[in-house]
Amino acid sequence: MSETEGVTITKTGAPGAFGGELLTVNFGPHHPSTHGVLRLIVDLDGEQIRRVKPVIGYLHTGIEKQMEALRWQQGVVVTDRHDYLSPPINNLAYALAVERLMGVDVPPRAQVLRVIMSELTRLSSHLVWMGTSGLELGAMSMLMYCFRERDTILDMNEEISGFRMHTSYIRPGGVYADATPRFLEMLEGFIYAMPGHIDEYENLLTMNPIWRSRTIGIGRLSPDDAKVLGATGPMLRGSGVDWDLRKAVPYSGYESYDFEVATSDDCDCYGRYLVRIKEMREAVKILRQALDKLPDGPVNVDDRKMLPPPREELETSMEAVIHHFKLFTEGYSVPPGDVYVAVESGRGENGCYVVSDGTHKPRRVKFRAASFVNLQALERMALNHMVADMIAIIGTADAVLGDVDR
Amino acid sequence: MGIEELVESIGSHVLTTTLGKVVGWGRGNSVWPAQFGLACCAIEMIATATAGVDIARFGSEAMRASPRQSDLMIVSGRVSQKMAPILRTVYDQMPEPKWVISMGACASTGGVFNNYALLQGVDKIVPVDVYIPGCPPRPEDLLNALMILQERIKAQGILPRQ
Amino acid sequence: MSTMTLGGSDLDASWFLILGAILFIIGATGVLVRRNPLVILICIELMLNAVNLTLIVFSRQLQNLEGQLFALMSMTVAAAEAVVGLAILVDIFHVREVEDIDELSEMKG
Amino acid sequence: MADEESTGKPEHPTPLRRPGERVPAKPEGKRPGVAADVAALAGGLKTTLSEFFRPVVTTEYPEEKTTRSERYRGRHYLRRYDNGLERCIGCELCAAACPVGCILVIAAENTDEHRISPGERYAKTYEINMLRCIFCGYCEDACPVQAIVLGPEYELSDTSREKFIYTKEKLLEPLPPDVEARLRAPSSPHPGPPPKGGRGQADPLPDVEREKTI
Amino acid sequence: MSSRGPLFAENLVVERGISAGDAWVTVEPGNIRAALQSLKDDGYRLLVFLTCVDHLADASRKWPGRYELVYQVRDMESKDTIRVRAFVDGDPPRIDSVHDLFPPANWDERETYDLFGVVFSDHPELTRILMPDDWVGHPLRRDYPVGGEVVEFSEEHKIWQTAPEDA
Amino acid sequence: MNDLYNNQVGHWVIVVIAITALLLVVLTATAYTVWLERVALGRIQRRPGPNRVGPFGLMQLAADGVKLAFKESFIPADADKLLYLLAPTIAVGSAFLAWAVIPIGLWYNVQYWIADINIGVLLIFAVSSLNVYAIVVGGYSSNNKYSMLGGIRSAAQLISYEMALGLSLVPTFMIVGSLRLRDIAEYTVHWGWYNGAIPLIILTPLGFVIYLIAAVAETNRAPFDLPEAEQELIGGFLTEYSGLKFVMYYLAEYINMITVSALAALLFFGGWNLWIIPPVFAFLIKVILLLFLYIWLRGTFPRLRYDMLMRLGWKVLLPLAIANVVVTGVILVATQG
Amino acid sequence: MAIAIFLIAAVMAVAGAIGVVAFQQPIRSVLSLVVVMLALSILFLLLSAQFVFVVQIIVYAGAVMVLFLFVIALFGPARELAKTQLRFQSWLAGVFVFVLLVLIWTMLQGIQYRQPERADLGVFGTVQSIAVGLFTTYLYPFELTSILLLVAAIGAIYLSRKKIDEPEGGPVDGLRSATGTGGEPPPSFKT
Repeated sequence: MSETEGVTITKTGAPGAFGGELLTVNFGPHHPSTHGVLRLIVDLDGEQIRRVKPVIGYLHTGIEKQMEALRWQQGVVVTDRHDYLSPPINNLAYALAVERLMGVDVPPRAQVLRVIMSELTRLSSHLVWMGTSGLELGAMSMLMYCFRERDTILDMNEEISGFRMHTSYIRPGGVYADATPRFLEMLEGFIYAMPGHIDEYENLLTMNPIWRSRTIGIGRLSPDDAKVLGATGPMLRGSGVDWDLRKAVPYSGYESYDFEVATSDDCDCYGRYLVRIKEMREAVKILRQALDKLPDGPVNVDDRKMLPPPREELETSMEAVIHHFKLFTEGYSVPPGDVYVAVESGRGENGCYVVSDGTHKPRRVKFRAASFVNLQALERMALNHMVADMIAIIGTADAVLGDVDR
Repeated sequence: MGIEELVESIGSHVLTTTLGKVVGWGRGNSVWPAQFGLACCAIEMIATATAGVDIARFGSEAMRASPRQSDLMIVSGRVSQKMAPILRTVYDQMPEPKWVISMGACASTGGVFNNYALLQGVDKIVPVDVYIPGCPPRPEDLLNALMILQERIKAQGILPRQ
Repeated sequence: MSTMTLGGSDLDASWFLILGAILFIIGATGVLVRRNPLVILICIELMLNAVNLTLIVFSRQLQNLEGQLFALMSMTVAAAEAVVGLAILVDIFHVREVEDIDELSEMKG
Repeated sequence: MADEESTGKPEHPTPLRRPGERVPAKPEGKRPGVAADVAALAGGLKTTLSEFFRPVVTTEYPEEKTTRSERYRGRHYLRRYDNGLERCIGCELCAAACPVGCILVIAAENTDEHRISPGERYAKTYEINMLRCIFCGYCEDACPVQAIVLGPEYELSDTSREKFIYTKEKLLEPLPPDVEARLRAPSSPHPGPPPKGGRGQADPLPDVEREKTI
Repeated sequence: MSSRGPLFAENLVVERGISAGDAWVTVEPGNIRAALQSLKDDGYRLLVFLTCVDHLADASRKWPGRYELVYQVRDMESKDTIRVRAFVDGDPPRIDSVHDLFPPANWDERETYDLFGVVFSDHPELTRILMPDDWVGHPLRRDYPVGGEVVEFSEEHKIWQTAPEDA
Repeated sequence: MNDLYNNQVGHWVIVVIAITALLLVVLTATAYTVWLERVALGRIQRRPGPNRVGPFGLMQLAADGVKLAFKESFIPADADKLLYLLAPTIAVGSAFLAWAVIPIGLWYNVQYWIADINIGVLLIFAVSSLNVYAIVVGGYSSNNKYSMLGGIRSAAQLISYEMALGLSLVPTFMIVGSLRLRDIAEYTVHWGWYNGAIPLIILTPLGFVIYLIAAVAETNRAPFDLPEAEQELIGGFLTEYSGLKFVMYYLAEYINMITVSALAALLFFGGWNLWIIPPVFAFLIKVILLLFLYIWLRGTFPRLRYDMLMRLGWKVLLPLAIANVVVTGVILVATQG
Repeated sequence: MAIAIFLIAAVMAVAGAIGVVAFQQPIRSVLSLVVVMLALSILFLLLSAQFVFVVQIIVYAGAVMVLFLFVIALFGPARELAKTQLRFQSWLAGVFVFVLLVLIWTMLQGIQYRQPERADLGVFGTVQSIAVGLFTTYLYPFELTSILLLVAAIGAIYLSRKKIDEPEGGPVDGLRSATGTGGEPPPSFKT
């Protein structure tokens, strides 16, 4: 029957360990277990996986080509949409790259707002991960609880930027707009309530014997393997490697926050789960500090070549009007050169490699997608496990296919 | 008594009105979506099913994994050239009557990604009943579209779709 | 023809015996005619069932429980037979596809 | 093209398990006892049961709606001045700023007997393809006269593609009164970004349902 | 940038510099494996990414070749990163594969092949990864059109904002 | 036994009426069990569940039924058509058959049953074991690998847990000394000053726990819902079923759920005996609470993996059940001589 | 009433039995046999053998036949090839059937049954009476059957066991050669 549902099974003719033949099973690309539109070609020996070959590209959107067709400031809306679970972090990588090329520094208030948005995004990304992974392993209430808190975060996104998911909040030169008092109040309440919610998730999963037996020892990735395979983010930290770009190569003032890098020596799905739980707690901690230290001041660089003038100047100054027109018709141009900036997203190293040829459009923008690299480790992790474990393994790898395929 | 006689005796208007209303009511209030999440909108589609707005109130929480048991395909997200044939296959696998909601700018027109890789509008390969603009649309938007679709289904009754 | 009074009707043991015989014969025919080892096993089960029927009938006719007890034993034996027979077949099927029971007479795998 | 390069090599070079390597055994010694397991299961049940007795958080959508943020980027509106003249001067900045290209502006000259807008030119055609729009708000930022604004309305679904091409007549519909009032208020001239730098933009806080928001 | 390690001892470096704070070196395309091997021996064990830049009609400077291959490597102990560039030309452009030095390069090289048409010699499975197998052309080359469609409006018009004028 | 086959016409009339009534009652109860599940699951997740179709969403199931009835009836290509159509029928048939022997207390000392036979519980096991055919045959005949894998898995699961399920009840039978459900429900003790009915869960708590787990597995409910583990196997053996045939499977699942709940109420909670509450309500309350327990479990726990499920059945539940039998036997012999 | 029940069950049984032999697909044969068993179980109930009736369904229909079903589902629908049937075999079978039928008919003519032992039909065949029989008079054979079952179980497990006595790394290597993933892991892996 259906190719899509599933699944075509062919016999390879080779003998398996259980006396039967190896079967090549094709999961996806539209299959509930694959966390998006991922297709997997799996060689099975009985129920054991002998080889996994991910086939990607079913969500290839041409994002990098689209960036070349758009002007520098227009590109922000496209960066939102590749790793669609963490738009502000994508914005941040792009904004930092453009700012490095332009040689500008954003004001302190903008930096703190950027950190706040990054951490909120990390929380919402982990919440989506936990909800969907929980659902995939059958814990359906987790989805509801996690998305409930995610909705709160999205409400805050809407409050500060006007849109729920694709905020385009962090832009080269600063942020879209200052935080409203209501946003700060919502954030305050959120920081107060979130640890209790995390406790609730832990009540449901952390010590649950079913959850533990489905994740402990599953999808093991030794520290060496993780490093060799280029894994980053919770995949790497779940293997016990203490590596976090926020600590290693601090950006946006992360060096001034007091937080721990969550690692786990379990090296398996459970370890990655623990890392994410810990990261959520740390994110709340960072949010608390950021909110306390939020300085006053402007939220954008004072550079009329890069950002439009304030609206009230338009009525008075002819120069401002000219800048305004120029910026919105042809945009600003960035000095020639190339730069790579990496930030830590919920999935790992989310990098942005920008090449400018001095015009008002980028020559090349390459997004270094954490999911793309992490997904390559799937083969290593899934080997010799059972088919049913593949769900847990893909789930905890947390590959966002939009990020993989771009 | 054959079916023709039956229709004769109770009058064709009964079939098209009373029965039609009942069937339309049933179909309209029990729209089971197939999971066809593709990108950003898929996350908002999941959010629609969660406690925030709860699509279950409309009787549509049964997101069946198998297209055989679904009535509605919510194309949520960008449809790449590589995905398009698969989407069509899934659509073909759904039994009649079936409907399609094209959720979000990308599914409806390609949105910001006006380029080589994306299908510029899913209505090129499957007939779309309701379009939702937005990138991604709010969960309420999806419910609104579902309600528009429900009205359509109820009006359609037992008749085959046009 | 004395005692079988089932709800006052004149159904007697011969009816059951004839049914049992017919089932047994059909089963035996199956064993002879069919070539698929699995189906042959199934036919053997059919024959065993027919035998069980006669056991139960006589038990009722004679109002002696031993017939039922023996039927239970024979069911156990049938279950054991089926399990071992199937295990052997599965083992053979792993090596090759068997469509004809005569293929198994060759002493090679 | 790549075929000739790929012959004679192992098909997949990423590190696989070494030959003979099996699934690693589950780590020993970390297994909690049966009592702990039962306690964990009971804890989970207790959590869900306690949720059962708490009120639902759902917004009963068509009947009740949550309030939109002031910055919400929803349906577009073209504004008019109080005297009825259109604000739009046909400068096409919105169309130029739009990353999607979903705005079409064709300008025409104002004449004294046929005056549409205060400036020299006005938009003869102003169309937005709503289905392609991604609601990024760039048009609003770009407009020098605040003619185009993104309102708080979001229920825009419809049944055919043609209905999504919003013409000027449709876009010129009056804004929802509260938004219009806010835009006219001297303190907040613009629904988008407030003037840079100020923390205390004193906007009245709409009462939020605490239980839901937090 | 620390000019440490054998990379510089072996005189593989053609050119070096710093761009917006990032250290980079240029090597001959034939030496790419040797250069990356020596960097790896030196502790740069993580290949952050590998990609290609198409410098077709780029007036900002004189480029040695049309395709610039960029390898970003990182030392996770000292947190140093370094970017290795190699310029190649030709149709198809060719360079040696490094998938066995850095396993993550496997998919990266496939992606670069898919989108730029750069052929990596000795790559075990150089097939399209993102585009359908029967796709013609390499979309991220600058001479490949962005594609897409004219945005629908109620009347005909010729303005098409997102179409790039110079591809 | 003989009363079933006496030739009094009146008896048969009563039985036919009773069967019809029971069919209707069970069908309605099933529909509202589905409603209960959707609403209760919703409440566990802090959302209201269906509430827009009819008052409190009570008409939701009617809408679903109408819709599914008028859905295109689909038979996959190359499917074994006869078996494909037969399988859902087996499922519903075997599910309904179990209700032949389940007594319901209507009022004080007035019980209702179709067949009050001596081996009531065993008959329930017998017919529920036929459910395996519905699943395997459904999976096999769909000509889809998912369906078949789901079917085989599910059948193995059912067979494995049937053992534990059966053995978990043996202590109950030993204590009561009868397999007749009415006797078990009305089991009374004379302990000193106390004379009266006693829920057997007090006497065999372990038996109840094993029964509960095994029953959840037998009815293919979460967290043991592997046969239709959607995230792994699409819809298991149900993948290719649509329209009315799907309804039949769906119905069978919920009837089975009610059956095991009713059985648990009868076997472990004293059936219709509850303080001063009228029997029919007492019985209903017990069944509904047990159904809620099912939904609660589903809303809380992740799903087990297939091999863990088997291990739990064979290595934990079965030995425990046997030990329970032995211990009960020893205690009975010790106390009663 | 009893005659009606008997006739219905008998017709079901015979039809099922014919189905067992006549159907080409093994799975249909199995299901036909299940029909036979259910029909027979009804007859058992008619014959006051309640316990045997339940055991017939639980053990035979519910377990043994499911085993057959499993094997068939696992190994796919292997059809019989018509050519493998011997030509005179069915002919011989016909003769055999005829002879047997005649034999039984003649045997049943004027048969006299032994005088019954006058058991109490109220408790005849109940679980209790069967249990008394099994655990007193026939305890020895009962235990023997359990040993038989144990032996059968061990035998089945032995036959279908996982072949574990393979050289280390055997299956993985075997797989690699099959799917082309052969060879040593790349040098970079030896970290």
